[in-house]
Amino acid sequence: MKPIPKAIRPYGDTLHDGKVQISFSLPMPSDAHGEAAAKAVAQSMRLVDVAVVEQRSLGKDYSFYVVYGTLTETVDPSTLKVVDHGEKAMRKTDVEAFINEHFQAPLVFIGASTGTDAHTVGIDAIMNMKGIAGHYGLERYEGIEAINLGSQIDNEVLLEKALEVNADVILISQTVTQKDMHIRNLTAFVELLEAEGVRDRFLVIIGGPRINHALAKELGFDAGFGPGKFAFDVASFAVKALAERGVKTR
Amino acid sequence: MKPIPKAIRPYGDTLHDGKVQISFSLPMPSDAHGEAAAKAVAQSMRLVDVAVVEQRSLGKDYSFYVVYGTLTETVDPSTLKVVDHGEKAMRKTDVEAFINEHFQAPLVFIGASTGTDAHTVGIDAIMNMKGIAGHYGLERYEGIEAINLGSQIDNEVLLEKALEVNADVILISQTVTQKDMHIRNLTAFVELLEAEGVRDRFLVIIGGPRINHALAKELGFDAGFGPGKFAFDVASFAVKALAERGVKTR
Amino acid sequence: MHLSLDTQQINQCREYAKKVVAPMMTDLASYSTVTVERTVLRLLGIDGINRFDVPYPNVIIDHLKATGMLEKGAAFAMAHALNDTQLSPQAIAEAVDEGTLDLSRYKTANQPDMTRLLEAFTSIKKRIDQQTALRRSQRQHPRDKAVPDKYVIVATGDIYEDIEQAVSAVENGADIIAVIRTTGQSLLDFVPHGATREGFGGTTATRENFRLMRAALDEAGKRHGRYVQLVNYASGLCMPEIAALGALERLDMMLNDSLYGIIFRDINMQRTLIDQYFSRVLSAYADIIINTGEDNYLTTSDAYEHAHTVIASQFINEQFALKAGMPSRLMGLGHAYEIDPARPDSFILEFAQAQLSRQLFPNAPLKYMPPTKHMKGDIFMGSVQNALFNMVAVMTHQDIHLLGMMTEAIHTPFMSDRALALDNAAYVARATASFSEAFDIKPNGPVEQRAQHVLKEALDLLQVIAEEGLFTTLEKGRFAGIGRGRTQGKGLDGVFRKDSLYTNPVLEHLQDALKEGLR
Amino acid sequence: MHLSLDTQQINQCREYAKKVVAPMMTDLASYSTVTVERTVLRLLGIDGINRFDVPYPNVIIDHLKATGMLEKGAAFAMAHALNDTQLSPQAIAEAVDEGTLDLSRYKTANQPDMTRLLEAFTSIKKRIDQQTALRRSQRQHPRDKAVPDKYVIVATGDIYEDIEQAVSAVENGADIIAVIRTTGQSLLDFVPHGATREGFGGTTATRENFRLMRAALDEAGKRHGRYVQLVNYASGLCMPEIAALGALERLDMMLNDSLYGIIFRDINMQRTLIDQYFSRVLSAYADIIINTGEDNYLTTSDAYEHAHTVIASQFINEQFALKAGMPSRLMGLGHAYEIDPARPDSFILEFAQAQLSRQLFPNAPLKYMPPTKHMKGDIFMGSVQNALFNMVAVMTHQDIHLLGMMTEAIHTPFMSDRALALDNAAYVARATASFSEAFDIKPNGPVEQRAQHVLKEALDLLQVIAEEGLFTTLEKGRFAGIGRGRTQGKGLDGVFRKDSLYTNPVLEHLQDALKEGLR
Ligand code: B12
Ligand code: B12
Ligand SMILES: Cc1ncc(COP(=O)(O)O)c(C=O)c1O
Ligand SMILES: Cc1ncc(COP(=O)(O)O)c(C=O)c1O
Repeated sequence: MKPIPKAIRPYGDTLHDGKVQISFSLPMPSDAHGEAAAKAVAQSMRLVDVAVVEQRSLGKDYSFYVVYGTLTETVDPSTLKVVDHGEKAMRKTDVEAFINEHFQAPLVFIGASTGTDAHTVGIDAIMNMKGIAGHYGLERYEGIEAINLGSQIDNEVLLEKALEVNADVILISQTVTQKDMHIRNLTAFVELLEAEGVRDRFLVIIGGPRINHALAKELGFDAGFGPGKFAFDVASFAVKALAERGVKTR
Repeated sequence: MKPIPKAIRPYGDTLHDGKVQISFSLPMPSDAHGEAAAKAVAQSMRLVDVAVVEQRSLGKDYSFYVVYGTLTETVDPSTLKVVDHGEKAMRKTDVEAFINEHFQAPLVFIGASTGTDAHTVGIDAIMNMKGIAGHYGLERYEGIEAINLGSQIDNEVLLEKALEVNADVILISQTVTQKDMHIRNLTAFVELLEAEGVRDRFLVIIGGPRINHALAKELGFDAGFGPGKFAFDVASFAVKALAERGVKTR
Repeated sequence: MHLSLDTQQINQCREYAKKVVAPMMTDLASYSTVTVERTVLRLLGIDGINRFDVPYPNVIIDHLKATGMLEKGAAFAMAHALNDTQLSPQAIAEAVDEGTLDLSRYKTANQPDMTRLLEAFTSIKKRIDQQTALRRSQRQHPRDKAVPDKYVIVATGDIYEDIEQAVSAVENGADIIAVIRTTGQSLLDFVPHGATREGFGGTTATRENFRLMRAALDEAGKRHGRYVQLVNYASGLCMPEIAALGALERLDMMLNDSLYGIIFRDINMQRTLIDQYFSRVLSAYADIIINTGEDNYLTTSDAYEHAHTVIASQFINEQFALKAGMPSRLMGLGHAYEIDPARPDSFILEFAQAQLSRQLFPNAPLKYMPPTKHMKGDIFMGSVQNALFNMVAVMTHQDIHLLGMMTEAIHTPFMSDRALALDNAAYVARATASFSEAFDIKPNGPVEQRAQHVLKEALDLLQVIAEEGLFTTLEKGRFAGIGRGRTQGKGLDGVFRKDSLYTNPVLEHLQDALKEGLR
Repeated sequence: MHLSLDTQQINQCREYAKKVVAPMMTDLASYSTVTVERTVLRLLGIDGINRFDVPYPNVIIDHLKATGMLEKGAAFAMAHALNDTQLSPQAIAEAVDEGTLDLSRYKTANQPDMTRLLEAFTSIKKRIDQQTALRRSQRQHPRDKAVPDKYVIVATGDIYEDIEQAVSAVENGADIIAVIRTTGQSLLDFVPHGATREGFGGTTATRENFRLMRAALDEAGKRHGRYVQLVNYASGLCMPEIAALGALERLDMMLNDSLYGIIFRDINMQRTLIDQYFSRVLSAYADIIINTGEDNYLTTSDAYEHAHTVIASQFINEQFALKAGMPSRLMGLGHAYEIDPARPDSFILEFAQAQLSRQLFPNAPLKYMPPTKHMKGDIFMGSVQNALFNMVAVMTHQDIHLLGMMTEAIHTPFMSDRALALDNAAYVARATASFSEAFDIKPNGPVEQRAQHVLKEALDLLQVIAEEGLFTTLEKGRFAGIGRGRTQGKGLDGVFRKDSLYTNPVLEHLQDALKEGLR
């Protein structure tokens, strides 16, 4: 792998040529005026050499544009704060060995898709036997007791159950993100934990298509996992964090 | 049609929500670091609520991103200079009637795809009998003599021929635009005309996939036509301009 | 193009499906639900909300419940009140709300005279009949068209934005507009009121929203010389109420499938099956096409392994619809192109499945759903997945063609997403127009073998269900792998056993009309 | 899957094509060209440029021209010089350049002894033979693969960027990389030298660029466990020279089609047909697949109306190749999915055309070009057009599958465009793998009727061409509607009639080797 330069730009076919593709609609008819507005929009995005390569009507009051242009800004990757989960994830067998070595009792993970969110495929992928894409879910992990409450679970109910089963880890899935639904719902859960004075009793991990670790940390959770993450990623992170905290350790 | 507001933003599903789609590659591997850089690139484009919805490897040193975000800038369409060809174009029969009414001799249009450019379909679409998309070319216009030199015609040769046939209008097509080839070649033609002191002898009109009227004016031509423009657009513009200039008028 | 299928197996499938459905109908016949009763009230003309935003139908039902009257049915109480007070149904509702009228105090005991009640109903029914006649005169039935109807959704959460989006879609070629409902509405035990502007992932289904969208589509359709169909959801805890509102406001299709609600919304199975019966009677009466939700199974389970569960469920849904007096032409049975694009021959397999559905339900306007689960943020590849789906939709003559959005994995559709999807579908339909005249399915080739295999598996599953009963099947999670308990789930508290005095002349009237073929 | 076609018509097509080509060969046999002679020099080992950047082969030819020696051929002069001076060919070239050697002054008159010349040639030929053997041991021939080879272009103008782009393409699944040439190179009467970084719309074809890319692809291929094929252009005014450089630097395919040069580059027809013969002999010897350019006709003419011109031209190109000793397995005959997407049944029509080509040339590795002309700035719709093209490519088993770029109408491909195109093709190939086992072409259906119609039209056209002669055909603009005069166009001044002493033992050697089946 080549070293990453200090100042990079998007790449089309020549290093740092800054080539970017954009598309958007405007609340204007599709005509020369619309094209000029599209160009102005692209320029406001710090593009030069703007080419409106396609413009089409979306009906009498709206129009759509495909634009290519050259971004004049550079980004220095070395200055970026990259929030990730730390060391490489362990495989299932290693997680099991780790649990066996470090902990006394089985670790209890409780999970749900919360609020009005009825999407279960994501949380199931992490928790159920079957898992997804060839990666077994937590239910199949020796040393882990996985309780999946399913979907449309109110924050209050989730916390109640977590206390009831003496959970070590709470897993929350959020899929509907329109108008930042997920942020509101997740924030409410953190507030609930704090209001009840139990924030420190649990490792709380969130996941979903628009979740990443950085966002999770920002919202006050211990970790976040998005697309392409599997049970072993979550388990790996969780067992290490629990060991660090000394929860149920031998 | 609704009135166009003074300050508009791109439109996704709520007026002025500012939703924009972008995609680009970066000279970095596809990982959390790449994702952070992609986000930074999008932010440098004045986007907020940036979501990297897809990221993929293009090989060990490059990666590709699809990003959605919200543009914070607004554009005021009423302040934009919209350079267009003026009044609505006449139809073929009206152009012919106009010629018959205003001019003495047949008007001579000479055209070519110039420089190393070997693309003829565009200039043929404007000049040849057949035309394109159901619109006949200039050859079929009564009162117009259309001479199509074809492609790969040097600027010097084009001018020589134009003088030879006493052309009223010169038509130039440029298709290859990589590294601004077309700009260089077109600028050279204007310079040639000026060097020879014949700039005012001709109406000079350019066309091609990346040409529009605004660019043509900027480069010193009389008009420019891009995709979706046909012989009648060009003819219409040309005959009116010639009439205004009093060329060959009765 | 034709698959050779074993007709005996097909007949057996239908026989088993009948066996599945028949006992349900008798089991549930002695029950009614709060929303069924509220529907009766709506069909008498009761509408609007009180000052606490509670819809009057709910006000009355709550009152009946509180006064122990519910088990006799809303019609019983209303008929008495109409006879006793000489007020209009709406005035009665308002009086109840104000506490000036107690419906448990009525003059004569036993069954009341139904004349005034039926009068009230008839005047409402007239509107339904007018709407139905208007639709009949203007809409070409999807099953009669050469090319599938292009169906797109709007889901901004704001009815006024929805209208902008829908009108643009019409201008770009859409035949059908579905207004997706806001997240969570299906769990509300009342129908919200008025024009609304803040849904999540969809827009609240209200009568006013229906009306606004209907008017906008009528106008846009007129401008473009075609009738544009409107769709909403007769599902969730207010299934029959919404069916009624749809009939009144001339919706043309209604998502309507209890199995969906049970499995994906955790709605109690007894509740929703009772509700579904009334809904389907209503929709059958009003000539509204229903859309069933088998496609959803494959958003959870693997499309290849569970293909047969879709077929089995379609057979069951067909029987539920027939029981409600619905002709095949109104059965928009659902299925979907949800196959994993990583699977070899995904196109071939989905072609087989679509052609199988086509042949099994030749008169039903099939509802064909696009790839959703396996759509990723790669909007370019997404366009390609949608193109292959569009091909199968056109080649196998599906009728209700839900267009896939390239941004499926990202957001509810933007205006441009829809326009691009419409272009995609129109291009594919044009490009492959003569496919079925140009190609034959190879006898015993991969398409035919797959279709035969899926049919056989569906038959086996139907046999199992017929034996164990549908409730058990649902408990075992045979559809979509999600198990639901018979007495669990939302809305069971709204189910009640009918009193011996229970009466529902509205339902009876509709049933009779269907029987007489008055539809 | 099989089209029923009239074999007699097919045979007649071949007969007419033979009649078209045979007189060309005899007419042109008494001529040679400057680039043919420069090729001879290159095959003796002459390489490099002088201080004015003139390639030594050009230096010598200019010298021979100036001294009236050209008509005897380069071999004549070189053999004398080799015998007389005992210098190496390269040293001779340098001496000529410095003016210290005059090739028109040689010791013995008449035909020289060819031993030393053939020695020089043999040592160069050894490199070609080694490269050919290496390719044979590593490459699986496209015709032998189950799925078409995925072919993408790089065209940054900078060989080092091209390599980045090409390697990324390999990492994303490309089987074949073509380095597009810079605009205008085809009109240069010399081959530029060295690694180059500033082409327009493509990268200069130079030996060093070939070598750099070959090495990069070998390495990337090794990392990914497959042999990656490299393509360039043996076309334009240096056709045979580039064919020679390709053979030396192990290119695997070469665009090579005089008809293309005549029509689209205004290259003189006599010039390029002579050049083409030598090029094809060379490529046949070196086991290099040629790609012909019939696809280009449809970038100018309408694909529906002119479909038969492509077929007719393929038959002609087949004969030209056969005359040069080329087996079918090296004939990458070209065609394209250039149909207007607005046309109904575009997919069906293109399927017919592709299957027709497939059956007419069963052993030829067909080169199938994507939509280009009807691609617009709408990159989403573009992805869909490419998907339908990809389907036809896979379903009809084309071999050399040029991938369409969603940005075709915008720019030469970006790295990501190529990756997305590769995904598109791979997905489609996977999704439709069993298509030909799953479907039959309906006898007498739209596909078959169209194919039969096009074949008949091609036959009629070939008959006309056989009657009027190819030169007249080209003058009349029957291909792509572009007419070119017999004595017009670029490069005619590089054609000369051979002297009675003219000799070309290099060509003869290659011809003999081909005859003996040494390839
Ligand atoms: C399947 C599906 C459904 C199914 C759900 C079935 C079920 N049993 O879950 C059904 C059909 C029921 C459905 C309904 C609705 N859906 Co839906 N649905 C989808 C769909 C197609 C796929 C989602 C999915 O299953 N992905 C696969 C899983 C494996 O991916 P994942 O969730 O990202 O999970 C991975 C990671 O994120 C992570 N992860 C996820 N959760 C967790 C949790 C933890 C703790 C951890 C560590 C990791 C983790 O690990 C997983 C594996 O890598 C998406 C579109 C799409 N292609 O994404 C729309 C989508 C999510 N749905 C959407 C909407 C709007 C709805 C509805 C609200 C529509 C309506 N109004 O009726 C309804 C109602 C749902 C509700 N009340 O919440 C929108 C959301 C828009 C937005 N951005 O807000 C989407 C994006 C579609 C769209 N474009 O409109 N849906
Ligand atoms: C057809 C075609 C060819 C054909 C040309 C055949 C011919 N007889 O013209 C062939 C195969 C020969 C060819 C070759 C090459 N091509 Co080419 N080609 C195209 C293609 C597919 C279509 C162009 C076309 O015909 N469009 C249809 C016409 C009708 O549209 P139009 O030109 O825009 O014309 C309209 C308007 O612009 C206007 N107009 C045009 N001219 C004029 C003039 C006047 C006076 C007026 C008033 C109006 C007007 O009116 C027309 C009607 O509305 C494009 C890709 C694409 N889809 O656009 C690539 C494309 C233009 N080619 C390209 C390249 C790089 C080449 C080559 C250089 C490649 C190579 N290295 O070999 C060669 C060499 C050409 C050369 N020396 O110039 C690139 C250019 C990249 C860039 N942006 O610079 C493109 C974009 C493809 C790509 N993505 O790489 N090409
Ligand atoms: C059959 C059916 N009903 C209803 C819905 C919508 O769910 P809700 O009732 O929550 O709006 C869907 C979702 O796609 C469906 O397929
Ligand atoms: C057969 C053939 N030769 C050559 C070329 C390229 O042209 P040039 O020789 O100008 O590089 C093409 C272009 O696609 C072609 O199809």
